[in-house]
Amino acid sequence: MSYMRRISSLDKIYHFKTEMEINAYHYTAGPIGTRWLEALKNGELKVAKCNKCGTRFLPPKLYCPKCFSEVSELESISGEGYIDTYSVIYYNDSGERMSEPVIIALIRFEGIYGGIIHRVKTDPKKIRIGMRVKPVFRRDKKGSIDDIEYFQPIE
Amino acid sequence: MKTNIHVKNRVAIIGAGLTLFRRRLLETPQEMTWIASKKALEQAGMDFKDIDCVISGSAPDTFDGVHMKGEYYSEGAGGFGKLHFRVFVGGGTGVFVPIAGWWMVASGLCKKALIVAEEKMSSAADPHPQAVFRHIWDPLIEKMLGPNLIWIFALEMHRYMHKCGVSKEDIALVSVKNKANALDHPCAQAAAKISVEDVLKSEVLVYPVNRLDISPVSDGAAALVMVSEDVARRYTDNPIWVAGIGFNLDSYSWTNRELAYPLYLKKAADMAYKMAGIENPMKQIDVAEPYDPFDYKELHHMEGLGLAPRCKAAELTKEGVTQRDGDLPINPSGGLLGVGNPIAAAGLMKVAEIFWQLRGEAGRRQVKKPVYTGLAQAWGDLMQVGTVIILRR
Amino acid sequence: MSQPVVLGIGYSGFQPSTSHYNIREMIYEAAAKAYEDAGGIDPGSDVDAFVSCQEDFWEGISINDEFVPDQLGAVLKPVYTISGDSLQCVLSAYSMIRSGAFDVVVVESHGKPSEILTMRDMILMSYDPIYIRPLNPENVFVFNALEAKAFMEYNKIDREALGRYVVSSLRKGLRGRRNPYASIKNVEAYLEEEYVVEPLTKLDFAPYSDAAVVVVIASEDVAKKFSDEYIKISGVWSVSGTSSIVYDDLREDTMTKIAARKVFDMTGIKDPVREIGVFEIDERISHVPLMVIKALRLSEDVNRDLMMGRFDEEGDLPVNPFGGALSEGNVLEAHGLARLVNAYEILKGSLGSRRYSDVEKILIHSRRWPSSRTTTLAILSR
Amino acid sequence: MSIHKLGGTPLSDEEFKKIIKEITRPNAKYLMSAGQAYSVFFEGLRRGKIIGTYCERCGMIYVPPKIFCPYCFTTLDKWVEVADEGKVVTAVASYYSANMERLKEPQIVGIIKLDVPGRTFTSYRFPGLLHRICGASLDDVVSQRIFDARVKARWRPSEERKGDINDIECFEVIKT
Repeated sequence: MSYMRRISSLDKIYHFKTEMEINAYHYTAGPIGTRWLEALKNGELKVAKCNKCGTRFLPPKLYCPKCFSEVSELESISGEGYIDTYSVIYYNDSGERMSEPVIIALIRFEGIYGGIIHRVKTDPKKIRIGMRVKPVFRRDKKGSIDDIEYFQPIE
Repeated sequence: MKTNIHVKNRVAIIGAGLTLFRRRLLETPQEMTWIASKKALEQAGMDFKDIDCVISGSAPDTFDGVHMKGEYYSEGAGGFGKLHFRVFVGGGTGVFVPIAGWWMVASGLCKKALIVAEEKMSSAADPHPQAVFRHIWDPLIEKMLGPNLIWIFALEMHRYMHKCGVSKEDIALVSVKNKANALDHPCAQAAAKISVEDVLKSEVLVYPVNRLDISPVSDGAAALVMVSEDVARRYTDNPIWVAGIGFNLDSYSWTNRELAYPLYLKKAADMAYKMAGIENPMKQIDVAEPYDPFDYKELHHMEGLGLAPRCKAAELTKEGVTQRDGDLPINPSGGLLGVGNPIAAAGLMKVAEIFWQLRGEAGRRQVKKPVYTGLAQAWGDLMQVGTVIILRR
Repeated sequence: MSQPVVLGIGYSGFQPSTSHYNIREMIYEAAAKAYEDAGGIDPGSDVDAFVSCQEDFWEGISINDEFVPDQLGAVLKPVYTISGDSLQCVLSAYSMIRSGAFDVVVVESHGKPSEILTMRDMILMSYDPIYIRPLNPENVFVFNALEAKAFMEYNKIDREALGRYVVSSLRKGLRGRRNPYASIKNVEAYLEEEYVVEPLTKLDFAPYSDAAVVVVIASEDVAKKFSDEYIKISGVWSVSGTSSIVYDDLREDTMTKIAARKVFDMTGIKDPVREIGVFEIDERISHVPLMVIKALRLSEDVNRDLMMGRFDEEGDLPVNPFGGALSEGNVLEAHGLARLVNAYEILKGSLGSRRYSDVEKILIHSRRWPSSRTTTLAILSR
Repeated sequence: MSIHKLGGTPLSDEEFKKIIKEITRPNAKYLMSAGQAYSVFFEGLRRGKIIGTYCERCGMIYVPPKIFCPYCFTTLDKWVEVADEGKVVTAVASYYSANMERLKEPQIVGIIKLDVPGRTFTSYRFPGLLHRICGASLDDVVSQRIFDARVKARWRPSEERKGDINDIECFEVIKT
C-alpha cells in the first residue's frame, strides 16, 4: 500500500455517526421544590420563604439564595405579576417561520426575589415591559412548571 | 514542578462536610452542594458570605443530565458573583479539586476558598447510571465493540492478578475490610459485615469481577474549607496543612501499555512526595485513603503510591497491616466500597477523612496509632489518571 | 512573586468545518505551532503542567479529559481539564505560576461544532431541568433574547445601534486572520432582517467555527530563557453567574462589573478608557459587547458613541479591531483563547498597522456560551 | 432536625418511582471525522490489513495510529502494516452486554499485543487492540491459560467489511 503524506480527497476520510445518550433522565426537585410542584398540581402558585432573613423567592430551593440558610416554608401569593423582560420567537431553531409567534417572558412578583420564565399569551404588538399578568393553569396537571399553560395580561 | 521551598504561602484546611451517600437523594445537585458546603463552613466557623472563591469538581455531565453542570450546581456553594471554576479529571476529580484549590490559595488569589464536589448519578435513571459509561470510550474504535465499564477494570484486575500472583481471595479481603470500616461512618451507603466467601459467592459480572468487588452507584456531595495561613490562624488552633500535591495523566491509548502497574500514579505520588519532602512513604505516611472503586484498586494503588512494594500489597493486607489498628491503616473511612461512590464526591470524602483523622476527629473510625501525615488519592479516566494530596498536622 | 507571561501561541482551524482532521490532530497542529512560537520548547522536558478547557457534551465523549495528553506531548505529565471557558484555564495557569510551584503551563482549548448534529437539544440540556427546561421553547436562544431586551430597553439602546455594532464588527473582521465570516454589510440591510427572537436577528449570532488553540504560559524568569518576545498577563479574574437566571438582574452585566473591579485592582488600572488601548470582547451574541462596554463604564451613551465610531479601528476605544466572534465564528470553549491570540498578536505588533504600536494594555473578555453569564476578564500588557 | 444536619433525604426505589419528577430524553448526536490517521486505519481494515504509524525517532509503532508521536512530539507519516496476529496480554469473561443485560454465555474479550515483524516491544509500550477473543473457554480465562496465548484475526468476508473495527470478527486462539 502506498500513501501520500496526507489525505486530501474528501472521499478517503471516514466519518461516523455517534451519540451520547441514555433513554431518559429523571430529575427530582428537592424537598421544597417537590412541595412547590405539588402546589402547582393543585393550581396554586406559591413562593419559598426564608425564616432567617425573610426573603421570599422563586424558584424555590432548600437554601435561601440571599443568606444561604435552610428554607422549609412555602407561602401563597396571588399569582399576579409583571413582565420584567420578554422576547417573541418568530423563527424556530430549524429556521422555519412560526405560524404563530410565541412570547416568552421573565415574570416577576412584587416583593419576591427571582421570578419565573414562562409563556405569555397576548398580541406580540401589545406586549410591553411592566405589563401585569397572571397564570392560567392547564386542566390536566402533573406537578410541573408546565402545569401553568401560560400567563395572560390582566385587563 | 519545583519543591515547596519556592512556595511562599502555606495552605490549610479548616473544615469538612459531607452529605449522606445514598443510591438516591431527593435533593437537587444544587441542594446537595449546599448541604456539604454548609456543613464544611459550620465546622470552620464560617458562613457563605466569608468565602471569596469556589473551586468545584464533578464527573461526567451524563450522570446529572445537565450540560455544563458546573454552571448549574455552583449556585449551591454560593458561587454566584464569586470566582468559580470546575475541574474534571474523571474519577480522579475528587482529589483534584483541593489540588486546584491549593494553588488558588497558595498564589494569594484566594484567601478563603470553598472546595466542593458533587455527583448525582441517580438522575441517569433510564435504563441505569452504568449505561452512561458506554460513552467514555474512543467512539470510533472501542465503542463500536459494545464494551461495558466493567470490562476495562476486569482486564486490568486480571492482568494484575496474573503478573503479581494475587488471588481473588486476597483481593476480596479489601472489600471485607472496607465495608466493615464503613459501619462506623455516618454517611455510609454500603457498610456491611461480610466475609471473603460472600464476595466470592456474589454474582460474577465480568470474570474476575464479582458484584461485591465493586462500589455502588451513589448520590452525594463533599466540601472542604481551604484557607491561607493567616486566615487559618484566626479561625482555628488545629489547622491541617496541605504538604504536597501531585497529578499525572498517561496516554489515552490504554491498550498500548502495561496495566499491572500504575506508572502515572507513581509519577503523581513522586511529585507530591517531593513537595512534601517525603523520601520513604512507607515510613513517613501514617494513614492513607487510596482510591478503591474496586477492591483490587486499593492494592494496585498502594503499590503505585509506594506504600507497598510491587506485588506485595495483598500480603500486607493479609497480615492486617492495613486495618485501622494496623501499622499502616488504609481506607479507615470505609472507602468507596463501604461509604459509597458518588464519583467526585467520593474522592473528596477521602480528603475529608484524612483531615478528620489528622485532627483526631474521626470518632469511632479514628485509627489507633498517632497520625501526623496522611495521604488521599484518586484515579480515573481510561485507567490513566492519578491525583494525590498529602496533608499534615 | 513570579509574573506570568504568554510565551507562545498556536492555532488551527477557524473554519466552518474541518472534516479532514480529527479534533486531536487539529490540537497537535496548534500545539506544534505554539511550542515553536514559544522559542522551541520541548513539551516533555520544558513544561510543568497542561490544562484543557472543554465540555463533554460538545465533544460527544463522556470524560473527554482522557483524550487530552497525547497530542500535546503531555503523556505521563501533570494534565487536567477545566469544564469551562478557556480564559478560566488561563486563570488557573496564572495562579499555578503565581503559587511558585510551576514555571511553564500549557493551556489548550478547542471546539468542533461542525460535528454536533443536535445543537438545539444540547443547549437546552444546559438549562435548569426543573424550572426552565420544561418550557421547551421553539427557539432556545429566546433566553438570550430576554437579556438583550432587558438591557436594550433599560439603556434605551435601539435596533440601529445594535446594527451599527454588527456591521462595523463584520467589516473589521476582514482585516483579521481567522475570520471566515467577515463581510461587508450596511446598516440598512441589517434593519431589513426579521427578528428571529426579538430583539435579535440572525445577524446578531455568531455562526459556528471549528478551531483548536494552544497557548504557552510561563513565569517571566523562565520565559526569558526561551524568548524575549513575550506578553505579560497583568491580571485575570472570573466571576460566576447563576443558573437561576431569574435571580440576576438581566438589565446589566453584573459579572463583568464585579470581575472588572477585581482585575483593575490587580493591575492598578484607574482609568480604563485612558489606560487600555484595545478591548477584545465576547460578541457571540451582539448585545453582549454593548453590555460589557456599559459595565466597564467606557461609554455614557452607547447609541451616540457607536454612531461616532468610538469603538471602530480608528476610534479611541477600539473593540475587536480585527473582528471578534461574529467574524471568526463561535468556537465554543476556545473563544476566550481566540480573544487572547488577537491581543497577543496586536501587542507583539504582528497583527495590524502602526495604529496599535503604542498600545500598552489590552482587555480580553469571554463569557460562557450559551446559557451562563459566567465571565472571565484578563489584562495583557507589553 | 434540619435537612442539612441530616445530610439529605434518602429515597427508596419505591419513593423515587412515586415522587414528582421532570424527565428529559437526551438527544446528543454527532457526526465525527475519523481524521487522517484513523481513516487510513479503517481503509486498511476494509482491505484486511492492520495499519499503524511508525516513529523514526523512538521506534514506537502506534496501533491504532496517530499522526504524532506523543513521546517525541514529532509528526508521523510513515505507515506500517503490522501482523494480524499477536498474543493476549489480558482477558476476561463478561456476563453482561454493553447495556448491562445478562448474557447466557460469557463473552471473552482481551487486549492483544500485535506482532510487528522484526521488532520487539516491552510490556510497557506496544501496539495493541481491545477485541473479542474466540476459540477460548471460560476455563481458559479462569485458569489464566489465555495469557500469552497466540491469536490471529478472523476477518469478515471482504464484501461485508465496512472499514471499522468490526471488520475483524474476533481474534481467534491459534491451536498449537
